[in-house]
Amino acid sequence: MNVNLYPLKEFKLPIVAECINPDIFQEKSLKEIEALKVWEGNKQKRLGELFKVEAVETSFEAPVITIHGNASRVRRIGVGMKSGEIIIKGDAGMHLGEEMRGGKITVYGNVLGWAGSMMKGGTIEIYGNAGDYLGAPYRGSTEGMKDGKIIVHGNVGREAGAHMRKGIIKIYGSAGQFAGFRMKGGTIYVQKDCESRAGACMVDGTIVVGGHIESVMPTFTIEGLRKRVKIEEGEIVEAPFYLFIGDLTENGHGRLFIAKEPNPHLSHYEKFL
Amino acid sequence: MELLIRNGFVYDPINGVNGEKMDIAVKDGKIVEKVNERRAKKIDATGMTIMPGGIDIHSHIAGGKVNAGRLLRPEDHFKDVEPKTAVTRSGVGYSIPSTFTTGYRYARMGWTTVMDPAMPPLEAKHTHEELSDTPIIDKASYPLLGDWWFVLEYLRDGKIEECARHVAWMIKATKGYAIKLVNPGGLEAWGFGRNVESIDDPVPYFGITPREIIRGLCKVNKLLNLPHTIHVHTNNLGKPGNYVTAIETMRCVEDLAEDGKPAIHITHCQFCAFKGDDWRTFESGAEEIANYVNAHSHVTMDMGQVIFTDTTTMTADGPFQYTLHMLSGNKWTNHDVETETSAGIVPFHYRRKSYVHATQWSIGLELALLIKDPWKILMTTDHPNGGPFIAYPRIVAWLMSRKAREATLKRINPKARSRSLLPSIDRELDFYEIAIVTRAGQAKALGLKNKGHLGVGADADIAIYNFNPETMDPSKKYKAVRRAFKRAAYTIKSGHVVVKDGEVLKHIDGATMWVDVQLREPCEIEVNENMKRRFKEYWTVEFENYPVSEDYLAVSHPIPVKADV
Amino acid sequence: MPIVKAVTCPVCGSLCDDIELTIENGEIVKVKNGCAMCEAKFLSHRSEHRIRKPLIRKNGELVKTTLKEAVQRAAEILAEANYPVLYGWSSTSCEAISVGIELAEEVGGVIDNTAVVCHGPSLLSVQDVGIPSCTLGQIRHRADLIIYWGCDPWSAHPRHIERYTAFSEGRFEKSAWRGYIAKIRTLIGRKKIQSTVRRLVFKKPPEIKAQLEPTFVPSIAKEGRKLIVIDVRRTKTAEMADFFVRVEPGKDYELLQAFRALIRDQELEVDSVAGVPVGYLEEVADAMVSCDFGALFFGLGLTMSGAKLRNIDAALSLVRDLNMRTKFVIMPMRGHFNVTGANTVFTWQTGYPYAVDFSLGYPRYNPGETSVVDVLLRGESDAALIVASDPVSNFPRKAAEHIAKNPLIYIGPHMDVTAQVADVVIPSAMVGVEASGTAYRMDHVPIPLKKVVDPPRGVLPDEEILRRILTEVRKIKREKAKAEAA
Amino acid sequence: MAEKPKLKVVLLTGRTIEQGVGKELGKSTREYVESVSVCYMDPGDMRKLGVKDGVNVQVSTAFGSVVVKAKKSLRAPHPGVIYIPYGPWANVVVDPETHGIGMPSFKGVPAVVEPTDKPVLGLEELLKQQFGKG
Repeated sequence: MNVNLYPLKEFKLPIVAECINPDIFQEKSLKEIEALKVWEGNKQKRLGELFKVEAVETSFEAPVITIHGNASRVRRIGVGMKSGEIIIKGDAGMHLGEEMRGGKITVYGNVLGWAGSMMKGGTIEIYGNAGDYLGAPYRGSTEGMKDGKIIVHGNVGREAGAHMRKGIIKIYGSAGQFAGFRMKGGTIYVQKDCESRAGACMVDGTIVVGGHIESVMPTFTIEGLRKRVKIEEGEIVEAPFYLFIGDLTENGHGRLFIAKEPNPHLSHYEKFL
Repeated sequence: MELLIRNGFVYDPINGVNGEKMDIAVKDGKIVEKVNERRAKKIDATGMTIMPGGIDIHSHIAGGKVNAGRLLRPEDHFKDVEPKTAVTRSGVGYSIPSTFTTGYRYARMGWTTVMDPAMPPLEAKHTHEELSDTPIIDKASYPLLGDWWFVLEYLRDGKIEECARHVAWMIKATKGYAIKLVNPGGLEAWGFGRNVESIDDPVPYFGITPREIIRGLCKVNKLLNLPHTIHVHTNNLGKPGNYVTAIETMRCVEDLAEDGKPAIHITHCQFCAFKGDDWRTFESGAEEIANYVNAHSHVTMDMGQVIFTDTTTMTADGPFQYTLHMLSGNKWTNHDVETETSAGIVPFHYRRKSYVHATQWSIGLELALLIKDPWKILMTTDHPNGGPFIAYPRIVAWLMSRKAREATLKRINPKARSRSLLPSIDRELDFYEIAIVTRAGQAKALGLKNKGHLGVGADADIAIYNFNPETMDPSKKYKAVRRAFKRAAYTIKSGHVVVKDGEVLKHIDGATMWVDVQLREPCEIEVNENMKRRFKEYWTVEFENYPVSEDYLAVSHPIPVKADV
Repeated sequence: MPIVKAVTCPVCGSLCDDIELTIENGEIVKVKNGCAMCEAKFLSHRSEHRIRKPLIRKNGELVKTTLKEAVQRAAEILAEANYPVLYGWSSTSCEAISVGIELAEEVGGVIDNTAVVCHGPSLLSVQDVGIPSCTLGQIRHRADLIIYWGCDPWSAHPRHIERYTAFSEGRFEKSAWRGYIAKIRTLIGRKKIQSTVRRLVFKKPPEIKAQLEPTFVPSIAKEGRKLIVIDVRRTKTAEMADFFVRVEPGKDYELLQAFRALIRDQELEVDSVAGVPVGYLEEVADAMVSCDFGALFFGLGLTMSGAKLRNIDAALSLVRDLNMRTKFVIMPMRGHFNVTGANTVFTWQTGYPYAVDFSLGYPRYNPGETSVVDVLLRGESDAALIVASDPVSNFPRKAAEHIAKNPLIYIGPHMDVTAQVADVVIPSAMVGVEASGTAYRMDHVPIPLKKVVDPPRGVLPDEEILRRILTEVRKIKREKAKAEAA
Repeated sequence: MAEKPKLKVVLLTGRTIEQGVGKELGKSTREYVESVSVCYMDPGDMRKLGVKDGVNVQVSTAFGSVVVKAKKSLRAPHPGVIYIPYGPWANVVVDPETHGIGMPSFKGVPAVVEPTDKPVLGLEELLKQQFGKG
């Protein structure tokens, strides 16, 4: 059974709706789904009080949940989901797909902070922009993204992929400061520009910046020039890249590829090659 | 209010009651001979186990260090939450629960008295503010005095009586309960990033050794007639080979013991029962410690049992915590307190598959089982250092059941398993002995006269567990033991039924106990004049802003003690 | 005239507790030992700008009302709210904060303290790295190297240097005051000569550029305590220092990370970092590793600019790393006198130091999500209670706008900016002057606050006002539950 | 009329001792208002703009625009950096973005300074203008 959700109003208060999750919807009747508990501000409500819930019988095993409309106030959609699919035709709120293990989430709008936080598997694809802390762990935790894939077609905020261990984050727009902060493994690709401090305190892993970067941390050392960089199977960027290694402060050996052409201000590093 | 608990199997070791079926009567918060049967509220405890409320001699539940630990670890709390109910406040849990949650969780297990073992005197108000916010349970705290400049200076100059008078002042000023020593001398050295290596290694700039501090404060303790002995966290804690230091520490006060009475409490002994030269050759020193303790009567100790889980280590032993930070690479908080002490905090995960951690787990149980007299070795996890206190039901099961130990042994590091002494130990504690290591022995070691037993006149702090010792064998049904201790059928605190079937029914305040030391001659003014003069030199607060006034204690329970000085 | 001694000054996080007040006819007439801010605060209790009567907004105007009505209205606003914010708390007592948290829990609101816009980022980084720190006396007794980074204690914590650091007298380290006096004398002399030369010879102002790019690196080597200041401007504190490093605005993170690399004996492939020649950095790095006990104090210059919380991450990591070489501690320069206390009480009751959201019935914490400025910027809250703070004068306009738009309750002693746009205004006693309580110094030492004079007639302490609101809220909720049941 | 000169700068906000004393005296005191409706500038920058000590300038950022009094900085040289003490005037022009951590950007906001004939608003006028309340 597939489920369509239509917001019944423009939400003003924060909505916490962990129940919007294919694993939870599975094998539930329409009535049961409508009765699922959500929070609107400090009041507990039923899902059916906030959304018009529509069920479509299908032959597929794993359900597809589609939200039609603006869900930018709706937090924790798809938290911990293991299978199935969520499609959001509009914006989505914070903590989308946090600790997700499998399945797919697609958003045809913008997403606020902590999307894919502490993700362990599955795919999140965002056609708009994503907020801060994309794929990053909860406060105080070092449990970064362990696996899975996040694709953002717009821009992202600060600290994308912080503490990342495995998996891939592809950003086809620009990234804010501290992309790949304290990263330990995996790959972050920023196709366009990147604010400064990319890879700060990284220990291992790969960051690729295809556009302009304000500056490279002084605690990175230049390793060489590369003609191309492989992002993942089937995606290779053919362009000259500087390769930096760091972060020295953490005795790290992370790889930071910076496209040469958009960054003439880094040419002084070439004297070390 | 009157209460009659009927027909349970009662374990009350202080009064020699061993599983007898009897009724217990409660009136106005005390155990009484009998109550008016018609008027009294009745609890049917048929087929249940009854013990005095649990006591914890060493559990870090309040104060600057604990709170710095809470602050450090949002990732520890965010998945373990306690929503507000009609009667309880909300909070967060796991290894360093918020204050309300701490009180409720102890009560749910049937524990009613908890001693916070490390209070930096300068920050004593903080400890008491938190204790006052810790509901249900009674509590007290031990001021850290082993590195206090006054103590170091007086003991160096051989002025024991002078030292005793200042300690007396300090215990009153901080509303403390016992003298706590942590890595004596080492914390002062840590002020400049150093440590002491043995009990005879001089403290930099002070011309005194840890041995002299331990002996000196042991004498002071005796002069003041404090209810508990000195409470010692040994030098070299957490280092391979340190069982030698632990034995030397116990030995150095042998001659100060009187009539077979305890003179020293070695706390979380598991952490100072390490044999070997380094982490590679690391092994258990439990047997050596147990042999010593079995042959001597001047020592009590507690386990400091390790649990395989993620927890937060915290002690006043700043240099040890730094070592742990370097070993684990985990985040590290340090907080040194001027003229007094230090503290360190490091999150830590004890893993079954780690040789060292698994051996530590074994050491704690070996100590508890090899030391023959249960009055000498009390159950603790040194919460949260060995693991959070909510693991007590599991430890009770390990102590009562060989089968439970084997089940865990099977899953630990193979090298640790093969070297563990546990497979060679058949001993299984019975409920009587469990009542000693979790209640009666704790009360006796602490000198708490009205707690840890169910005799007439005792505080009506009672735990009722849904386990029938007549029909069930704890050795086999260890999981049922665990369940019973996890959620007490009833917890009664000061005569109030506060927990039923593991649910908190009532939020009441517990009392804060402190020792009101009364010196033979009222020479307090002299002490104060002396203090005032040195106050400006030593501390950065004014003399009159230093002491904890009684209104910081939600319920103040002073225990008057007459000193011999 | 009665003199009250050992009074704690309720202004900044230094919490000096040696103030002597002279009281005459129930008023403070003289303040001894305090700084200019301390004096201003103690003398302001009789200021004409005090609020003396509760106010309530009717037809767009604030009009006088009774305390009972104001409390009732405040309780109604909070009880009806679906997502209220309760903000402030850093300039009141721990006892009042405690009641505030209970109230927030009862009404399912977001409670936040002013740390969020001062050292909140520091706390976030402490949660990632930890913090090697100590009490201030430890620094007084032992520190031979003191660094102030992105803070200007001379302006914000005027007695900090004299009481706790470079100019204090400790057991193992002596005050550097005399050396400073000598230095100032020569400096003044040199300045006089320079300005005379300028006036007589050049008749034009000197080239600034020359001062910005010195060709040689002065040495810090000296006996006794050393004071280093790192800032974007040459502050008053910087003028006192033995060594001043001027960092480009927003580039502190690079500088901190460069120090971390240098103290690990790693080489940098750049000539300068954040506008500072590497030679300068090496000089400071040498001083750091060669001291016996170093102390790094940092302020909002680090938390508010550039990398924000990650500046602190780097500073904490730097100090942590330095402990491999020597003893080193670090401490945030906390602004409000009890912001540390607010963090402390929040933490023991809820597990988290600020930005706690009770809307789901238990504490949740995620600054950026549950922090007050963000809640306001997203326009989520539907009511606000402000205690002992003035967000309308401290928050960016857009955030302040949302507070002003919704029902707003203000509790405080003065007619602050927030009070002027509030809907319910309840005057309160000045904590530490007219009401007692407890506050925590920036190093977490709890110090009692004294009540030295009476508040204006009918004016209650925050704690009592909050308790009355809480009681009223519970009454409203009980009645509502009864009505619903019926 | 000739185009008035403009200067691109970085705006910092922060504490000053005057603001500290002012806030303790009370937010509606003259001392407070005068201590926070000012903008400390590098003397070189002031010459470039042709403004003298005590003259009104308009500070504009992507978030708003406010008129304050220019003051010669005692902490100079800091060319290209202006400093407005914390307060309602500074708030009009600071960057509210918190970058997901709760802390707005109070320091290091790109700004433009220019001389102006407009007056510095009083506190009440400013509140009316910004919030329509007060």
